[in-house]
Amino acid sequence: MAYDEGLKSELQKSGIFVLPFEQLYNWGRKNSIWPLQFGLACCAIEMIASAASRYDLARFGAEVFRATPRQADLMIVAGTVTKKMLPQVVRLFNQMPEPKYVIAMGACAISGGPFKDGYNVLKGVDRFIPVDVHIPGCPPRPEALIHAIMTLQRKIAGQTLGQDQRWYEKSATTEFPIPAFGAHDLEPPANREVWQPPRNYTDVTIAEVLKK
Amino acid sequence: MGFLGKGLFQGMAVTARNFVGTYFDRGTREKLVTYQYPEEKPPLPENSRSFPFLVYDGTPDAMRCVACKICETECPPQCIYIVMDRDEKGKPQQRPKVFDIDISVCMQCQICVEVCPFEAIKMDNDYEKSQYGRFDDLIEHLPDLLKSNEYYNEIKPTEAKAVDAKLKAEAEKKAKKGTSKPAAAAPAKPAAPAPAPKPATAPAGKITIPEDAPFTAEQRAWLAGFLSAGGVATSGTGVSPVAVAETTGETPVPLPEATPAAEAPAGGWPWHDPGLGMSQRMDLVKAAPLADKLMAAMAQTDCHACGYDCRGYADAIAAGSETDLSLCLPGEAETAKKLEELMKEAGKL
Amino acid sequence: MIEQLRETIAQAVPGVTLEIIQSTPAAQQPALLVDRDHAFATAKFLKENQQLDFCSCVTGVDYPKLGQIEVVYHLYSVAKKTGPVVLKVRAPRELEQCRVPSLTPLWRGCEFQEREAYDLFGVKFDGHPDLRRILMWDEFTDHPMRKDYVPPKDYEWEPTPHDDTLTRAVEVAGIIPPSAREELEKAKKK
Amino acid sequence: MIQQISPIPTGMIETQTIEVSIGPQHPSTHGVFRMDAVLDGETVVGLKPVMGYLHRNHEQLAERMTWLASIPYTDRLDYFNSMTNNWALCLSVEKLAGIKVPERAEYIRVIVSELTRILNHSCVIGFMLQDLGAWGTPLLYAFREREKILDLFESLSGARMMCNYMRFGGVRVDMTDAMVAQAKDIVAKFPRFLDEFEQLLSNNEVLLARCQKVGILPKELAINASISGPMARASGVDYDIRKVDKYGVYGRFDFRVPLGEVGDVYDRYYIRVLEMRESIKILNQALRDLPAGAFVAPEVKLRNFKIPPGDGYGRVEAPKGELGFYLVSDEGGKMPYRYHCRPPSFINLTTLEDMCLGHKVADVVIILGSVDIVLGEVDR
Repeated sequence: MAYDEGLKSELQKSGIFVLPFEQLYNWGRKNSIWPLQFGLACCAIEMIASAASRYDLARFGAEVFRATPRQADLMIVAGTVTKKMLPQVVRLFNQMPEPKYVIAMGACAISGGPFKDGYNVLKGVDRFIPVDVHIPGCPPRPEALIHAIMTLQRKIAGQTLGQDQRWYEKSATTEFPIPAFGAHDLEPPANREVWQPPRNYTDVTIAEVLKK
Repeated sequence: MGFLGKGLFQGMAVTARNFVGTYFDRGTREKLVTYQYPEEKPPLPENSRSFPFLVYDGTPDAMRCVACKICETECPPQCIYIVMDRDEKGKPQQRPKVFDIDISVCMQCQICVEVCPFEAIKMDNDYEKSQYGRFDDLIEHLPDLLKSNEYYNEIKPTEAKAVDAKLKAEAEKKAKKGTSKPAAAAPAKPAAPAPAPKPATAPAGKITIPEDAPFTAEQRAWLAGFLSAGGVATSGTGVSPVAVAETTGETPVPLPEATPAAEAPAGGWPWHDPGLGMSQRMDLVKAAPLADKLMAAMAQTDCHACGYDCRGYADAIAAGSETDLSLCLPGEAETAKKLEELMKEAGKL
Repeated sequence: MIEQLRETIAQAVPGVTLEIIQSTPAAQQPALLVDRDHAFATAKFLKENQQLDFCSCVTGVDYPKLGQIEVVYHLYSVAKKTGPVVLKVRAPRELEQCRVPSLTPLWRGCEFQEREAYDLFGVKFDGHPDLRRILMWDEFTDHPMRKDYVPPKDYEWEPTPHDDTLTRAVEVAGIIPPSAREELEKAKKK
Repeated sequence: MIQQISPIPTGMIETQTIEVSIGPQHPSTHGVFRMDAVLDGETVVGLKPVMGYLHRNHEQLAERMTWLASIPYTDRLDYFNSMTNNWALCLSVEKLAGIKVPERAEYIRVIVSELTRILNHSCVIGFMLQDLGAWGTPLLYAFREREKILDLFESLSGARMMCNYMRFGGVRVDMTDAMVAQAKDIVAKFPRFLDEFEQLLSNNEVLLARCQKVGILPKELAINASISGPMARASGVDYDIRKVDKYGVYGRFDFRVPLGEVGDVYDRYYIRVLEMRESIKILNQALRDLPAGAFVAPEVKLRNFKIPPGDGYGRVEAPKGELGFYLVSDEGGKMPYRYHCRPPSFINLTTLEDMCLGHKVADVVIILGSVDIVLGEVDR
């Protein structure tokens, strides 16, 4: 969006602050992120620690941990998502109002982490819900969570009003399908609309190798 | 004794004391404990660890990692992936071509650091790694992982000094053992933050003592004799040029013998499996020739720490071109002992 | 010590077959292997006459080579501050015959642990008040801690490929990372 | 999720019991724990714990990797107390393999474990009060003290929570003099905090009214249901593995085992305060007597560590109760053939229904808080 930076700073000198509505809107949004009080495993303790006195998440306007998803903007997936827990995670995400964000905190939430070989562990929560920021670490330090919140604030600040976002599309569904418990695994094991194996790894298939 | 509500008032008094206390806390962090994080970072202790990185000395080419894959095997969540570098002829190069660490899986347990015999992999303390993307952003490749020894000294001074001293001592020991090596005069790897000028830039055997070097006349005479003797000896004995080149910091040159040419027989070597124990491996080679027995005594990681692969080192010992039996680092003392035992049995020691 | 106990039990519980299984040389925790039919009577005797009032740990061990699943009970005495007495019961691996008597009526502490052994090993405990799955969901049909359990094929992609995960990834989705192509080809040649 | 069960006629008015599912996402369930409660009005008439929402297959993973590689995984069992978890596994393995641990290492283990115990107990009290509706004030105090102990753990082992500090036959790095001084400082200041904490809570009328005579667990049931740790001692069971087994060097320290009389929530709260005071006593003695010498047994190899075939069970007194590992080694000996963890908080949940019956829903929350569960350990 184009506006005159020079004029803006000139006006600022005389005490007049001019902001595009979009920036004001995003400024408000990014400084009042209300996370869902939703701890899964070890990382949840570091999440509590970052809200406690030493790290004090309140300085970023994100200390209001809501117990209900209806009042939350941000889901911090803090810990291992097991297959037994996943339907509830997706259900909670569905219940959050738009615009909503997801931080995958810790190795387990990103990819299954050290437990990825387990039969009951989901190999990354991004198989079912879209993730905005990933924090590696096992568990990440409280500072790392604050850093991730700042990263998310940058993302929110860069979002344009009225376009390119999921929640502005009329036809867009914000309900993500909830998988069912199967006899051996979740059914389906991944939501193909949300998750695709990365492009650069799919360039060679086993069929091509066998052809050679 | 008390009145109803006394406990409540006591509790409130505690809260009030703590509330007021924050105003009188001047940097002791007894009551006012908050760190204003992005501006003021809590001090990290030296032992603090986040994710692994690879140490190099001087230039990134001189990385300490020899692609021995010990960390890959020992890593509990299996987040390390290593492919050894090879030249056009397929000769292993003692350094990784691919070294990937998937930090989205890494559990920061430091076991890779503990098991590394080369002091090549160490723990970083950078925790600000939040990323938008998962697949490309969270995999660290070789260029991202390589960090200098100076950086290591900076983040972990005590530990790094101890490591430097150890490496220096090892290099000196090695140099003393093979007095024939021309690099004996210089530390094998520039350990100090300011790397010493490398005498190795001159071709091996032709080292001249600089005019301004702080030596007395006697020392000069002795050094000159020593160095020239070393130069002659290099071409004579079986010290592998790779080892020499590595200690002098030059890019490794392939061995003239091209050891890996020894192709595995059709059935492979059944003992060539790092998962087997020493006694199991020795059982497999009961009736085999000496070279096979020697090979079975190695750690079977083909790590090239000795300058050969496992087959090559065994052949070299059996042929008598290699006399040092303690070169197998992954096998540790167990292998050295076994090798000595086998050589004694064969009457070669 | 353990021989003495064995003699006492043999006298008190007629018809019981008892076998002593040694632990590692250093651990010194020999176990009593009891036949299934007399396990409950033996346990009852141990609880009432030997004051072993605290059943600390219950678990299963799968031995496909023996064709059996073993259930291990570690019994302690809070009153006498002694222990452990290790009680082992074996049952065939086949799901229909994999039944042992439940000791929950004697020790409440076994309740959840026996449910866990049922969930993960498929051992049915006769006489258990509430034998349901405890860790996995109810629709789950496998018993994952058995040695022959085949994990679900949900591995589709592995950025740091290792042999087994790579094979799984290839099997499921036909995807291989470029860095692993070489190795795969080599493996194919073999 | 409200479901009609069956009508129960009580006098003139017909009432019905309803089934309420509390959790797995609920602020008071300490993680992903679920209780299926059957309510008659507000009174609990039935309650079934449902777990498995954090079942991370620790046992199966451990059976696929070396003995050494399992140590960092034990950190993640009870993620408050990684040090005692490490110790439980190391003790079991040392028992199986017959490894002798050097004296200094034993003392360091006692120091870090007792620090872990005071860390855990102060946090548990904080969480329990949070469940009571104290809106985090005691929790913030507890976390302030926790950070001081975590600072020591970080300078010692490198990580705040997942210490991965112990090794078979000792500990990974030595405790330097500076760290000993830091530990002494923490220990010297802790009683003052504890006094303040008690002043804040112990006589508080609201706490007394909510906790006394709530969730009583009789002594006989506690023993029969294999309840261990502070929960059993609150019911008057005189059983502390530190005293009974005298593992490590616990035989040398002078400390008492506090016992409760009633076995209600208040006793379970107060027993933890008393245990912290006893831990301080042990810490003072251990820090005073810390001998010089090796911190790890030199004959124990890091790689290619093997255990002779056989099985064995080792246990320690973790802050939550008896934490044991049942390990089976086979011919190879490089990996566990069977690896079973006996988690205290899982088994302590056995009597949750007995304690809750007849109480109000609000009491269920604090009874669960007083049991002190960590889901990483319940589900493994």
